[in-house]
Amino acid sequence: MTRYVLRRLAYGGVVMALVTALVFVLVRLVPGDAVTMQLAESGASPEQVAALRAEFGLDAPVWTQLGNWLAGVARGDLGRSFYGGGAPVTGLFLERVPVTVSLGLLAMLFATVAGIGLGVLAAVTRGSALDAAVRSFAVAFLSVPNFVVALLALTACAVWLNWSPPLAYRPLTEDPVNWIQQMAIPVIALGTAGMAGTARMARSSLLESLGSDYVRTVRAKGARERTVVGKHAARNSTIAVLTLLGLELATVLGGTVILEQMFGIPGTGQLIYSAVLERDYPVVVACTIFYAGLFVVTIIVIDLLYALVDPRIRTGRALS
Amino acid sequence: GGGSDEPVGDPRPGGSLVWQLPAEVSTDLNPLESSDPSATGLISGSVYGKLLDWRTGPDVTEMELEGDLAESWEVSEDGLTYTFHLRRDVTWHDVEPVNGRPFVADDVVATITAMKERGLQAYMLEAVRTVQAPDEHTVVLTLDRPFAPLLEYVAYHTFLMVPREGIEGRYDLDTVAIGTGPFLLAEHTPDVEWVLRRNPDYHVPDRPYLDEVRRPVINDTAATTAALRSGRLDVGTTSDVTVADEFRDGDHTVTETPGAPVSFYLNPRVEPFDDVRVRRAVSLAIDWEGMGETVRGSFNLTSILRPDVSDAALSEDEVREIRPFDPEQARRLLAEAGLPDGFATTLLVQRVDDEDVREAQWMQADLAEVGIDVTIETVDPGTGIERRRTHEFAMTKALRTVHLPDQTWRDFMPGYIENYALVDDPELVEGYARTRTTTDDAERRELHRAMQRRMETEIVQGLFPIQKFDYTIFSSRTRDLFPVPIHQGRRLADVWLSDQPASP
Amino acid sequence: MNPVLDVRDLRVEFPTAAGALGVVDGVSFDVGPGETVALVGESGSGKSVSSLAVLGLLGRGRIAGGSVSFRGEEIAGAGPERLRRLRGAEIAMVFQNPMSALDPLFSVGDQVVEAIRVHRPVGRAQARERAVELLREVGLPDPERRMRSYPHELSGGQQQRVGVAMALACDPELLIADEPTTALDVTVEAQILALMRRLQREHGAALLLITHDMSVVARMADRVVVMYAGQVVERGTVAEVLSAPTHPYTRALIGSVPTVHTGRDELLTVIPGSVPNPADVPDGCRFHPRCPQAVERCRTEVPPVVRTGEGRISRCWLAEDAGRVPAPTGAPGTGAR
Amino acid sequence: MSAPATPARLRAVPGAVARFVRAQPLGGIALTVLTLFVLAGLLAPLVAPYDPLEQFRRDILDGPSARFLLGTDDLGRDVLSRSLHGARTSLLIGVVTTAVSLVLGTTIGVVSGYAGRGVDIVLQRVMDAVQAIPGIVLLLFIAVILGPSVRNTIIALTVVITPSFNRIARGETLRVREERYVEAARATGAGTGRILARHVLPNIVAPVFTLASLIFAGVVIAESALSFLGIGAPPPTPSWGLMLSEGVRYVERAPWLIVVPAVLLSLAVFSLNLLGDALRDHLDPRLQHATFAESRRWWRPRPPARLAPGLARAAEELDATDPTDRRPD
Amino acid sequence: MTGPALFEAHDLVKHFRSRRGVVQAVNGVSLSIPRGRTVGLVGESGSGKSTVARLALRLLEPTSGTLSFDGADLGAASGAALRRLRRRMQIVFQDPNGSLNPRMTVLQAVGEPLVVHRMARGAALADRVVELLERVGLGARDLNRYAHQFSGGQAQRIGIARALATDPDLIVCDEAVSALDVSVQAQVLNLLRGLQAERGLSYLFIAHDLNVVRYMSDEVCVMYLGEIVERGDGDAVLRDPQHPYTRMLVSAVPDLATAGPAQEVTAVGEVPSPIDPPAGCRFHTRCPQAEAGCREERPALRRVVADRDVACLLAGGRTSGAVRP
Ligand SMILES: Nc1ncnc2c1ncn2[C@@H]1O[C@H](COP(=O)(O)OP(=O)(O)OP(=O)(O)O)[C@@H](O)[C@H]1O
Ligand SMILES: Nc1ncnc2c1ncn2[C@@H]1O[C@H](COP(=O)(O)OP(=O)(O)OP(=O)(O)O)[C@@H](O)[C@H]1O
Ligand SMILES: [Mg+2]
Ligand SMILES: [Mg+2]
Ligand code: NI
Repeated sequence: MTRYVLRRLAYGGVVMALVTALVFVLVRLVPGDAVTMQLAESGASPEQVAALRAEFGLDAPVWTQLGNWLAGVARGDLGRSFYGGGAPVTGLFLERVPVTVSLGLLAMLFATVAGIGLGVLAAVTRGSALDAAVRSFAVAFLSVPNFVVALLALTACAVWLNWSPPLAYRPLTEDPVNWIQQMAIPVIALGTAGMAGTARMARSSLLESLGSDYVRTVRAKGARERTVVGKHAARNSTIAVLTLLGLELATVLGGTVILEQMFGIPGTGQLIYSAVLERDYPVVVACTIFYAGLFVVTIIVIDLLYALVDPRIRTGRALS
Repeated sequence: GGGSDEPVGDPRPGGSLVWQLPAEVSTDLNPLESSDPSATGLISGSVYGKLLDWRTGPDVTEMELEGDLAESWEVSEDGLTYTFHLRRDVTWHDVEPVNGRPFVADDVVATITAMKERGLQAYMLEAVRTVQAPDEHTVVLTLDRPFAPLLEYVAYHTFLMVPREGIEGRYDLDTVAIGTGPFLLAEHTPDVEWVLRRNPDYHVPDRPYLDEVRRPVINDTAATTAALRSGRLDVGTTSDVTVADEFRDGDHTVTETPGAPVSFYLNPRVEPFDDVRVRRAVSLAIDWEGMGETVRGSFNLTSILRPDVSDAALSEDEVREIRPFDPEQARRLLAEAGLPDGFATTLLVQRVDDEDVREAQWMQADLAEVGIDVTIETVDPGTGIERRRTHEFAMTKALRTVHLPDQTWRDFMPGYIENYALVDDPELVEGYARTRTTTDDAERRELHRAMQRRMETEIVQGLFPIQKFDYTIFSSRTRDLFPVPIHQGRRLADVWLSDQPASP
Repeated sequence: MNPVLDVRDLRVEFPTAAGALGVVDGVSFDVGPGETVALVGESGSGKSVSSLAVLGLLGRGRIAGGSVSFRGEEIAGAGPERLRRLRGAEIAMVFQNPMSALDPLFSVGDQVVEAIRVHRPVGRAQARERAVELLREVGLPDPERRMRSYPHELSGGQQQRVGVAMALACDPELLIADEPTTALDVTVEAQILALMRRLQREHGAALLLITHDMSVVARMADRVVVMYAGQVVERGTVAEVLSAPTHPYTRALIGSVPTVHTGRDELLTVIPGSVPNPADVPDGCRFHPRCPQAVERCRTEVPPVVRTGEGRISRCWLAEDAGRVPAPTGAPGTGAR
Repeated sequence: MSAPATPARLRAVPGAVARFVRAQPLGGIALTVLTLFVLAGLLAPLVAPYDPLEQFRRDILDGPSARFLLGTDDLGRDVLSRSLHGARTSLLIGVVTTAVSLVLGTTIGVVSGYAGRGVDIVLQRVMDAVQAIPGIVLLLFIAVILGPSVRNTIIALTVVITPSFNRIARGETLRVREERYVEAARATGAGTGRILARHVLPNIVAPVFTLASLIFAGVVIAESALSFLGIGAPPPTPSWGLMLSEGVRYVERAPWLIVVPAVLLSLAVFSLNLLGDALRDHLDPRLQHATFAESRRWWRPRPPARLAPGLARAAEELDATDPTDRRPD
Repeated sequence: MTGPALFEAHDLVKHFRSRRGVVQAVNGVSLSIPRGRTVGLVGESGSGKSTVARLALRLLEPTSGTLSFDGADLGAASGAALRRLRRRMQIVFQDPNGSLNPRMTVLQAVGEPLVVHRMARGAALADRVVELLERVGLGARDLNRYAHQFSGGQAQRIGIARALATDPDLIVCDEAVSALDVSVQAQVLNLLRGLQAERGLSYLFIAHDLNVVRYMSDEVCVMYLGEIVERGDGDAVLRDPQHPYTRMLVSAVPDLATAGPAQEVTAVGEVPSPIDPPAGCRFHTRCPQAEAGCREERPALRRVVADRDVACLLAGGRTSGAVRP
């Protein structure tokens, strides 16, 4: 197991390196740079433009820039933003990581809890109207983009309830009520698609394990239906659901980009979005690497969770 | 003015105004370096003071200069000496390291010198040779040559007075704002909110009324609308007329403010726009007024100059006369130019709001009528600016945030970065030079008008065909927040909140 | 002596798109206390379905007729709670494929403990003790350590021992073993069968053993019930059925396995064709299309169940007409040729 | 799939469709709906009442009426006509993106999974890297670099989606290559190419197709997110995504602007899901001809489409049977 | 044993690397299959039978050892030479449905070897497939059906037809009948024997059922943990097993003739792991007769009586008293 984790980590490192190179080059292929943006329509003279470009080191060839950047990384310095007076990227972005992580986690949690609940409901009432309702509901939510869900929820609350989320984000630690109000709609909007997917997956995998031989054995022991479904069938469906969650994470992370933007949540999603538009290269690179790292780590964590759930993986015997 | 039309009581002090900031300040706050509209929107006038300002108020219709930090000013006969008499009761904000010391002529000298040497304002001070302070409260600018637009520039919202300490780098101008304005910059959570707090030592007695101005960063229309509805927001802006219309009959007041002109450039290096007849045909083929009505709701039909800022702007009728919506004429011109069947081309659209794209579609449909087959290419501002600067476009449309006539004409002078349309017209250059040196208002106005006509008929490479309006939506408790064409934060000192409580 | 289990004229149906599908049709047999009855037949003949019907574990299927009485109590239509109380406690089951019959995610100990605690109001620790004891009883080496093992860490034989231990957890009166050794090696099979026999002796349970293997029957059972296509075709004591089968199907089944005695040049008895699809059973005798002795009557008329001796029946026209039945010839395995 | 498309095969298509519809009535309904959409897209110029770009400048944001059955939009264009033409753009983006990334991803996945070792490790790291960058960011990059156009939208989405197909195809290949019939084919002397084409590919298509139906839906949705960010198909090309993102702000004033594309999108996605399930069942000959004797366990709920690449990967990493044992001949 | 051997394997060794260590699946197995004869291989699960089968066909690369087929060096053949040899040796697997590609019709499946070896195409291919099908008791009407549409016995016959397609000299039957119902098993066994009589095929016949192996084979090899522990004429091995393991196997085979719970079984213990096999005689952990020497010395396969090789220190002459209790 340890060797396995080490190997995954090594692969993760390779992936991160590839991502870095890819993003570093990609971001420079985007037309315009921070200088264009900052001195846009300002009446600046060409000399002023050139001077700023030199200050940012943008006049050097890409490979030199990459080299310089890597040298910085080696010193634990992810560079400085081109904006806001050159704040160090590391700090800029560490402030925001918890926000996005909590948003993502909450959305995943919502997707999982609600999704599994609905899935189980549908599975145990298979064939009933409730089952059909859950399934159509799931498809409906799978086909509505998250920003539409968010906008509709926002508008509905404002028009009918005269309520809107607080304008200024305050961390959970500072103002929990404010935080919950602020996160509610984005979390729901981010989580609905995942919830729908999870419900479908939970339903089908639960039905599968309910039809399996070992569940029949448990029934033959005289166990109550509660034990059969809640203990054996549920645990056996976990793997499938876990896998789905892993896939959903990517979607949720992507979703944070739009939703943080909409709801003024100061997370990395908002940061990267504006950084791309403002050509703030150091921030773009750092954020992308963060996202990629999160992805890589999640994949590893999910693999470890599999092992936690499934002793066959834990003890190193493959599944058939 | 702002607020509702019912009779209101007397202004009362106190309260916290929540006013949307449509975009986070992305660059630094340094008044010498930053042209970021959100940064100036935040600090200009409210935190930093200027020597001169424009008058605001319920009855103001004309652009009229008044003193801010300068009590009065004089211009010598020959137009080569400008003398400003500073107020004596002004102190800097009580913030380290300036600590509320009095504002003096030396600060002005330091600021203007730095602006001329390294500020983005350098072009405004082209003609200024020396800046001197004969005494604590007098500043004298000596010019090489007469420079007519100088006073307007001095009142412009980027012409902010900075304490000498700041100029000399004794604190960080990028992040700390120490000014003379009615408010102090109190708090900032990046991408979330800026908070301005009442400056207790403000030189105007009993001002400002407000204890606090909160500027939450909200760039999404739906979020703004929802917040206005729920009362979390007192003031919000939108360029979307449908959104504004939804607030017209409720607890809110909507004011319409002339905003940035739509800019439209034709690249004479790209065929067939090398032919002025083709360019002219394009400008005549588009129903600009229809576009303004449909897409913007309220708008001004304009030529190059902004009617809200300059009396030299052509009137709507004049514009209609020289640039009628005349597809027939356009077709004729195309035929003359050897393109009776039209041609295909592209329109690069810089997208900030949906309106930008809707306008493009409108233009596309109109051009299609005369046989010009347009492909729209929408791009983000970064790409848009870069491609305009490098002249990689055939036609392009964006918004141009300039105000003053002098500033506007720079865009069409050879050698400037913003001369996207590659205008190179000796007569225009000549006219421009004359507008700067002539001190006679009437003569200058005529020059401007002639130049606009020339742009519309002879050159036709850059047009500012309409001026969009922005809509400001106020909650009913917001009082005396008067609309202004150019950003003037100082007016916040007069704003007050009625006791009608804001919703939670 | 009253039988522990008495199945009379059992019929089982499964719902399908094309309507109810009868897969077990009029099956009767009984199991006496301490007795071993074997249910044999080819794949798909309805052995498992018959036995699952006893426990009410048919899933979507249902008992469409007949009775199942356990110690005189009718349980064919019993409610879910009654059945649940019977399962494991009174009637326990060992399944064919031990790997898939054990939940892969729970340790062997947990699963045995569960079997105990479902019916016995004992504490966790006590249940564990009992579980270890059970595992020791079924001959699992090092039971304390094995409690913590997961199914995949055990060999097939060990897994099946766990299955047996779970089934014995509450000292059931009737043990149903559905092909408990088909997935196992001969040596392991022999061990498991010996184990079941010993435990049955010690616990005095009745055993209903399902198998497709006549030689397992020979080794284990007192009486045998031969099934074909959802029906019982022959029933009797092992000695009688194996040495003198009265139904051609039984005879063919016996003759088709090579034994120690089968000469290498002999050809095996072949039953041509395959078991019919339950949706499409032949008219008349269900075996007639494959029967070497089929006559015209077999094709059209359903044969009656004929008593051919004390506790013996056969479902064959030829058996009915006993006079004309050619006396079964030779030792088993010498087959038709 | 793998057989050459001879005319005879083409002629067999209607028959195959008929068989499919008979075997999978729900799939048939879904297929009908999708066919209607495709027809609507293809025949839009003929059936649409108006030119989708024509601006009825007096009838801006009009509600549904006899003249404009589904109302007009903010430039006075007929929503019905735009929806019909929008089907064309959306389906085009959906079909082409799905098809191209399916082919690319499956090829990479199959090659990677079958070849194993270095090839696998390298290819998978590259795929991981592409997947590790959040889709929306990658889309943002590509769209900003290439500029918005239908073609570039397709390119961007293809890059983002290819790893998903790779993943599932690889997982399936790892499973299939251990199947008995593959070994049997090797034993008869079949070469790698033949094994991949005749044995591996046909046996991984079902889950790949199921994924494709989900992806297709995802693509249509993603296109709307791109439009929302202003980097999707450029106006005025009507697409459902664009209509949705443009219509959102009129949700109170002109709800039809969002209802119409949303309903069409949901209908398409729903049908695609149904079609995917049905296709999976249908393409599996085991289920296709299921009868009692042939598939005795037909009543078992089928396992969900093998959406467990992570698991498959974990299992395979842990298993680590020595690939040198297998002779690639 | 007549004539030169068609297939010969000498001292085959196959070790698999796995996470938990090296699996010694096959450890020095030598085999020789004469033309037209059947060699049977029995042993418990995991004893290495299938691995031997795969090695024999070069579906796996042996860790060491040599292989020859009809005089050619099979072990060294590669590319076209290997393909030519493969044409003459085929395999039939245990799981009849699993070894047929579910997406292929019978025509495609049975025709595949012919296509691969370019032996027929088009109409000729169909004709040849029909001919093969008829030989195994199926017919032309089955050509366009899929594997799963057949019962286990029929599917296995399709597998055999495929194996026969290239007219091979050797067919390896790896548990070819183990998954089938007894009645069907008999059909297939008879078919295999008929084909052998007709075409002079050689079989390597693998099964775990001693009776079946004996019935089918001229010579029986008994495997235990990757090694052959006893070899000899089938009847003789079964009637008079020499190796204690064979004896255990024989005693475990139930006999129809002796009804009732009479037989006592001597089978004990579990098969040790091939990753960490016992030192000395691999069977000593389960052997009722094991002596101290068995724990250390690894017995080689040696002739103990006529036509009988046994790998047991105690077998035959040496301490014959102990061998037969
Ligand atoms: N849930 C079900 N739905 C429909 N048909 C079923 C169901 N369960 C079993 N059958 C059918 O009932 C028949 C008898 O099945 P059963 O499992 O009892 O056979 P068996 O004798 O136990 O065979 P095997 O030796 O293979 O276990 C088969 O044809 C099978 O297809
Ligand atoms: N690819 C492989 N990697 C690792 N170990 C393997 C591999 N193939 C077989 N083994 C191991 O080699 C040993 C012999 O396996 P083999 O399949 O040859 O046995 P067998 O006698 O055919 O058993 P069965 O009767 O179960 O088919 C077993 O322990 C098995 O786990
Ligand atoms: Mg069964
Ligand atoms: Mg094997
Ligand atoms: Ni068996």
